[in-house]
Amino acid sequence: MRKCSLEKLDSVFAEIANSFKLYLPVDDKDGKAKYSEWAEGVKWSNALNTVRSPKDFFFPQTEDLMGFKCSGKNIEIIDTRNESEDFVVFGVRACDVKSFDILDRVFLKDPVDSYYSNRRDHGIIISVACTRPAETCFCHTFGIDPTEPAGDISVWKTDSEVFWQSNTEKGAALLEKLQALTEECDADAVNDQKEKVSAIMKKLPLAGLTADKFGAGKTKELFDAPEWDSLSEACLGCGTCTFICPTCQCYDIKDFNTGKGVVRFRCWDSCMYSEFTKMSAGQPRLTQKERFRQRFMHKLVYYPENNDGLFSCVGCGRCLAKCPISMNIVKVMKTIGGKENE
Amino acid sequence: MDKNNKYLQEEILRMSGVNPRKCMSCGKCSATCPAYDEMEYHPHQFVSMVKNGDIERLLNSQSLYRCLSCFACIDRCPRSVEPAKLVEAVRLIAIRKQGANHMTADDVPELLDEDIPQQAIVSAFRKYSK
Amino acid sequence: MQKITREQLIDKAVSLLSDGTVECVLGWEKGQFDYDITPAVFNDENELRENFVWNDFCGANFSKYLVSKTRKCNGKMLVFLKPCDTYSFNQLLTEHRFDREKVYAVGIPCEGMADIDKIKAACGDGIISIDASGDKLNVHTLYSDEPISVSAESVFAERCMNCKSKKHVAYDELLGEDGDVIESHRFDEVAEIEAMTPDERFAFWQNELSRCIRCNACRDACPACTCEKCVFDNPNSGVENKAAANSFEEKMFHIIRAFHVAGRCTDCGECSRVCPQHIPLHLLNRKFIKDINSFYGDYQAGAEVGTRAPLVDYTTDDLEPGEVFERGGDNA
Amino acid sequence: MQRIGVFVCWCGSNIAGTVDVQAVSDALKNEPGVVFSTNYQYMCSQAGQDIIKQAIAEHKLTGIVVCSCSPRMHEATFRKTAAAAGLNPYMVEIANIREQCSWVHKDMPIGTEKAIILGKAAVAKVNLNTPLTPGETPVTKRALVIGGGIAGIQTALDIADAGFPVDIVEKKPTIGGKMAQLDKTFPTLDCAACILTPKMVDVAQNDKIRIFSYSEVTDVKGFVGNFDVTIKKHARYVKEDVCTGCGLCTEKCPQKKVPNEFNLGMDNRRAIYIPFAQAVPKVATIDPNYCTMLKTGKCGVCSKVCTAGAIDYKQKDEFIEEKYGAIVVATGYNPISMDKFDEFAYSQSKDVITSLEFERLTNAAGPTAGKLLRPSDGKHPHTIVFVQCVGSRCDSCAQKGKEYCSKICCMYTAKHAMLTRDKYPDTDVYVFYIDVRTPGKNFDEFYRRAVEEYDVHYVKGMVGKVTPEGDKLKVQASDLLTNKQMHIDADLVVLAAAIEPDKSARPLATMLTASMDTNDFFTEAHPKLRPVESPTAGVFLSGTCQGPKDIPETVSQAGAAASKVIGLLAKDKLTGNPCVAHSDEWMCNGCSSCERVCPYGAITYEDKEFRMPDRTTAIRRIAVVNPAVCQGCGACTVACPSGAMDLRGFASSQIMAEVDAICK
Amino acid sequence: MQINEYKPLIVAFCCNWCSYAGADLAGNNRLNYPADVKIIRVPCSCRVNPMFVLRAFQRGADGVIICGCHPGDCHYTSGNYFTRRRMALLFSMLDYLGIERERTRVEWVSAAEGAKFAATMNDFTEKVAALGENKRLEDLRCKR
Repeated sequence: MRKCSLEKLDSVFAEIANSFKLYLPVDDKDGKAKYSEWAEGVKWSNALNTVRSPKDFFFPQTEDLMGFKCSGKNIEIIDTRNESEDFVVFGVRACDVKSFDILDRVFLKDPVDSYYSNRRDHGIIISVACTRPAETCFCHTFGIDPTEPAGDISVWKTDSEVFWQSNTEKGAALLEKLQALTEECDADAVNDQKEKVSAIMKKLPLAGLTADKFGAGKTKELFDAPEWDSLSEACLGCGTCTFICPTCQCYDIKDFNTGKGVVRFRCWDSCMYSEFTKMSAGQPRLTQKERFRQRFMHKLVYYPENNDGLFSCVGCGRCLAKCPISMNIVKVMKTIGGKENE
Repeated sequence: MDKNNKYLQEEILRMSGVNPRKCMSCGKCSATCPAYDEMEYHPHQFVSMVKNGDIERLLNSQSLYRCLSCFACIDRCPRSVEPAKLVEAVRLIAIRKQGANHMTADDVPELLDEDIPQQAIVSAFRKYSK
Repeated sequence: MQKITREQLIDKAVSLLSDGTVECVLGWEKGQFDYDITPAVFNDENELRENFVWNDFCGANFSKYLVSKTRKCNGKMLVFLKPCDTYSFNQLLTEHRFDREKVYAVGIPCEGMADIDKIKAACGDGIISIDASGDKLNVHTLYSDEPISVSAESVFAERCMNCKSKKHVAYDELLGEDGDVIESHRFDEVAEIEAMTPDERFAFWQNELSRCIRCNACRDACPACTCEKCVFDNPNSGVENKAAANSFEEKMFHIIRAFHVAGRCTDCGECSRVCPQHIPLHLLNRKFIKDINSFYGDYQAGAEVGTRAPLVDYTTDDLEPGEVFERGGDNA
Repeated sequence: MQRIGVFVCWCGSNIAGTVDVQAVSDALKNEPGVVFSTNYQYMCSQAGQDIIKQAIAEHKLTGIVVCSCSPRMHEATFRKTAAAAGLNPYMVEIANIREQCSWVHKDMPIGTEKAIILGKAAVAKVNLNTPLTPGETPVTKRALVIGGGIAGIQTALDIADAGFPVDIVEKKPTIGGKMAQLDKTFPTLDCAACILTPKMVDVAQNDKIRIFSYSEVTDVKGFVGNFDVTIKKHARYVKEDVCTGCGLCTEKCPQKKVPNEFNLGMDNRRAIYIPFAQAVPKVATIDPNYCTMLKTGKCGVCSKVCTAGAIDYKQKDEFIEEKYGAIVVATGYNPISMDKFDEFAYSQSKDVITSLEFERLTNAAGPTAGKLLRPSDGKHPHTIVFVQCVGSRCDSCAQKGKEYCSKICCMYTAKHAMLTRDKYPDTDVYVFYIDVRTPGKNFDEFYRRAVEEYDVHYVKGMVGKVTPEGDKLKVQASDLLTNKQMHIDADLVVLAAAIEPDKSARPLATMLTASMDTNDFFTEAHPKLRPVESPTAGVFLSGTCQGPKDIPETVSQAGAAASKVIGLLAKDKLTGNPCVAHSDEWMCNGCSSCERVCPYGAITYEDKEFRMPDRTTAIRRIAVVNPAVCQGCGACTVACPSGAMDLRGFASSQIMAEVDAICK
Repeated sequence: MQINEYKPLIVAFCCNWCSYAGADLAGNNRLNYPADVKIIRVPCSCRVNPMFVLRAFQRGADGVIICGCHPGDCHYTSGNYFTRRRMALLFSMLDYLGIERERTRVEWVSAAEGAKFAATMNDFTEKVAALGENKRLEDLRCKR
């Protein structure tokens, strides 16, 4: 483990930015954190987390896949790929780091999504441990320890110092470059912090939330639960939850005719949308209830079924904060999962 | 139309805001004019002379000062041409010509008699007192 | 703190349910925390007593739900309407979007709703509970031993700070006292933007709109956006788009959305409330309202049922499109 | 995918002079959907059209683009060509490369480039064209004529003559209109009554014609071929079918002091009256404003004297609903009020009269039994001054009269002057004029006769003021030719008052959704080529409701309107313009926005049951466009927020495709 | 005159009855205007959806002009009155968003006003050319 003083952090960023594009959470003019590229003078946000998740770095909201051009009756294919730049994302919380695992299992499974995998290969993740979890946090429900974030490098920030520990070769190589700006140290301060935060975690309103009722093999039990009706009653069918969710990975591929050619691009899609996966025969899920159920069943049952029991929610709490009608996965888990969850 | 007349015409049109081309030569202005018999050129001729740029002749005519400014022609004109405003403007041109007034304010009292309408006296002083 | 109490509302709902006037109640359901309240349909007294809430976080405008809910409901549905909700209610009626006969509307006074983001900005994260006393909100958080007290007014949602009316323009029955239409300063911010140079305006909106993630929350929450199928969802419309592909798409979406609700928007502020990216979308709608007022005379959508919206109306001497800049004050 | 043929016209050198037509046809060959492209000297010629027909057959074309002159010129031609070759005529699009390209650009490369782009836009549009078939609606074979003056009478007679039933709605108790009030008619001087009343009798006796007199149209719904009209028949308190028109009641009625409107108030009639001897229907009418019985319940004289028992004091207004295929507006005119012309002392002296009043004064059936006597003292006038253009040809700023020329005044004034001089050679007759306008057959000859044979003093100039003094009228006028101001002591002054459309026209136009000009004259569908049709299909114009005109002109227009109506009623079905709006019922919100912008009332709403995506059924309010009424402006398509409303032939997708093609 | 002046792309929506005929008349009278102007025929100016205007900008237009019958002369009685309101609001909004106001225009051109049509197009093209390329309502994908 290495450390540097808080004052030196900017020099560290500068050093990283020498070799990579460096992104980190920065406050915008409304005080909301969002990932922005670091440059001299750009300050790391104090916010617990960003409004949007960092999945954009690997799975951007829209991404051109290819282009083609028709001249006369011939079609010429144009390579539009641009995902080969090395970059570093700093300040990723434990929950969001975990989300990359969940996305990996989708995109890196055969057939590998080369756009995603290229970006993964070129990206280095520097995670940061949480110190002030919010009432909406429930990462522990999915076995995530916010004080032990994964990633290529894990970082702990105390009042005066920043502690660095590499977890992967990529991480180690980067830390190597920061040799001059950091010094070797023990983990005492970090352990102190972990203890304190763990104590807070126990006091969180959602501390008792478990996913025991969910997981692989629960489809039959939960699919026809009567509660879906009332839960989905108020859902507006917007895509807020989906688009801020770090693990939602659905997309649509569309062709855009520019007049000069065609750009084939993909963009995020939401299972909450009435047009989602519309086929010539229509949509498979006709009502908002079905679409609503799909989203939560996927996160809590279908995905674990296909991925060794791993839930496709990381408890980041974004949807709790942002749903226009305040319906969210926690309410679903508590209602469908029965009283003992409360 | 010579240059001076052209210039005067433009000035008159600008000052009066009248468009003499709207005139359809019905003669109602002249028909209604109480000072008709005093005039060498009558209201409808005023309009057509301004329209044709025949300004110098107008300026030199006593008719200019026979108009009582009663505005009957303005009221009656079916085309809203407003001949009295033209008369007014031509008078102003005369006034603005330094020393070109055909008389001064001092000349007015002499000319007064009982038949002259009050309006004409007021009008005369307005013109010649400055 | 709201003047009318939760118990009063529940009692009213229970009595209307028991005398058979209504079949069900559209109301607010308590959430995990004190502030995450969900609109819900209540069918009996037990449900109401257990889960119905009424507090400073009941901001959601229910009017829009009436379009879909009344189609499903056989009898009458009770809906509680805050003053601003009643304007949307009327506008929807004007557009024949639901059957008035199927609704029993109870007007309830509103003292202004709180914006949880403002509270979080003032008190920090980790909010465990919020209780109201007088005009203060006491916020209990994980990170302070004592509750943090903030004045309710200081954490009002933007639309409540610029409340345009405390008057109910539609109801079957009114609980508490009716208020008045308020001289608000809601157009000040629009005027500020108008006063910028075109370059500043462009930069301002570029910054705001570029944050749009096209989640459609603004549209889906908007009581004027009740189209059976939105043009942006319709592949045949030529403007369909699922995600913000580039800065043009965002502008297209927001201009057209604002245009489609122009003259119909009651300025209820739901769009800005629900935007996860805090884009001040109400400033687009208010621009149209301000323009309509100054070009064609004051018009408040939803003030009455059956009025002709300005965009489906005209006079023969309306101002020309080229004149709008003179009328709107030339600031360029 | 369409199979599109492109045909580039040279138009001799008109296009080929500035546009490389070969380059255009070559370039368009590569556009999506295009399977054939050629160019030819004159595409509109028979040979050119044959090329198109042949290509349609040979290449199995599903759509064609003709790059040629304006579609306003030859779109119809090429549509016919396509139809002749078995292609739906609406699969034709024109790229306007002449008026909007070769004629406005000088440079060959620039012109060629633009022509290609315009061609591409047309190709892009045709790719999205769909074959359109005009809708058909049945035609109700009955016509309605609103107004029973000479215009309405002639129209009705002509329509009835062709075998179609016609109803005339007249708001007065009798038909006949203004012409019935006239004495003689210019330029032949035959007596108006002698030529009008036989026609009125024809109307009364024609079994195809029904007269709703003392009636008004209160509501019009529907559209061309299918109008639903509500007619309000005012209570006349006399049973029409019982009254024999003997006129006894009108002699016995004790209420004698009712101003007689037929004589313009120059004498009185009774409270029960028949407007004039030849009235049709010849039925008495009780004036409820003056009838003592109706006002106080006491009197009943008419009822007592009526041997037929036709009087019915309890009669109520009656509403009749009838269907019509066509409506003719013949609402006529009135002289304008003289209130704003104080200078002529109309309100101060009874001896200042309007020309229509003069007609009554000289009419044998008028208040003076045809003797020209001064209204004030019944004396014979010696000096008579006629003033023309009173209220006509006024500037709009003056806000006194009308901007237009009333057209008939010059001629009737000449007639009045001539007749006066003829009958009373001892009179001095002056006519003050601004211009004398006599374009018409035998019109100028007539006017010259007044001057030359009858020694009428025509004075070029206007009367400035008229001042009553004793029993004389002091007339001050100008004689512009001698450049003198004239002062005449007249006995009678006759004002040729401007004429204006009847006041009932404006509300009627609203009911009919027919357009009017600023003067409240009905506008024609086209001022030159469709002068007797209103822009609203199925509504036709007859007489002075369309603009000032004299009797022969009115009669010929009436006949023309009738022939248009006959042409319409002769059809069993109407084929409409297929380029109309249509609403996608799944997307429609039923919000009424479209209805509110539709100028034709073509959109109605219905509640329809739908099986919703969530498998429930719901009753939804949806818009329905009546294709027979829709004219295809497209206002509704933009008013519709959900995009449910679209326009055939100019679909949003087609216009956007054109935009895209142009902006490539 | 400037040399190497920017050649803008102008989309002109013209109503079939007045303005399109006015454009034809300009042609009949051989009144020149820049070839940068491309006309799209619509039945009435009220057929022009704000979406079409934005679409044109998206696809690379530098200016959009809508021409219709003079108010009061609409072939369909009232179409252009609606156009007038719609476009007044739309243009005001575009201006509010910082988009150059000279890029949009509504002009009433009757079937008899061929000269006005040509003059309008000359003037509009000149003004738009002075602004240069449309950057503020562009869709970069369409520029490739």
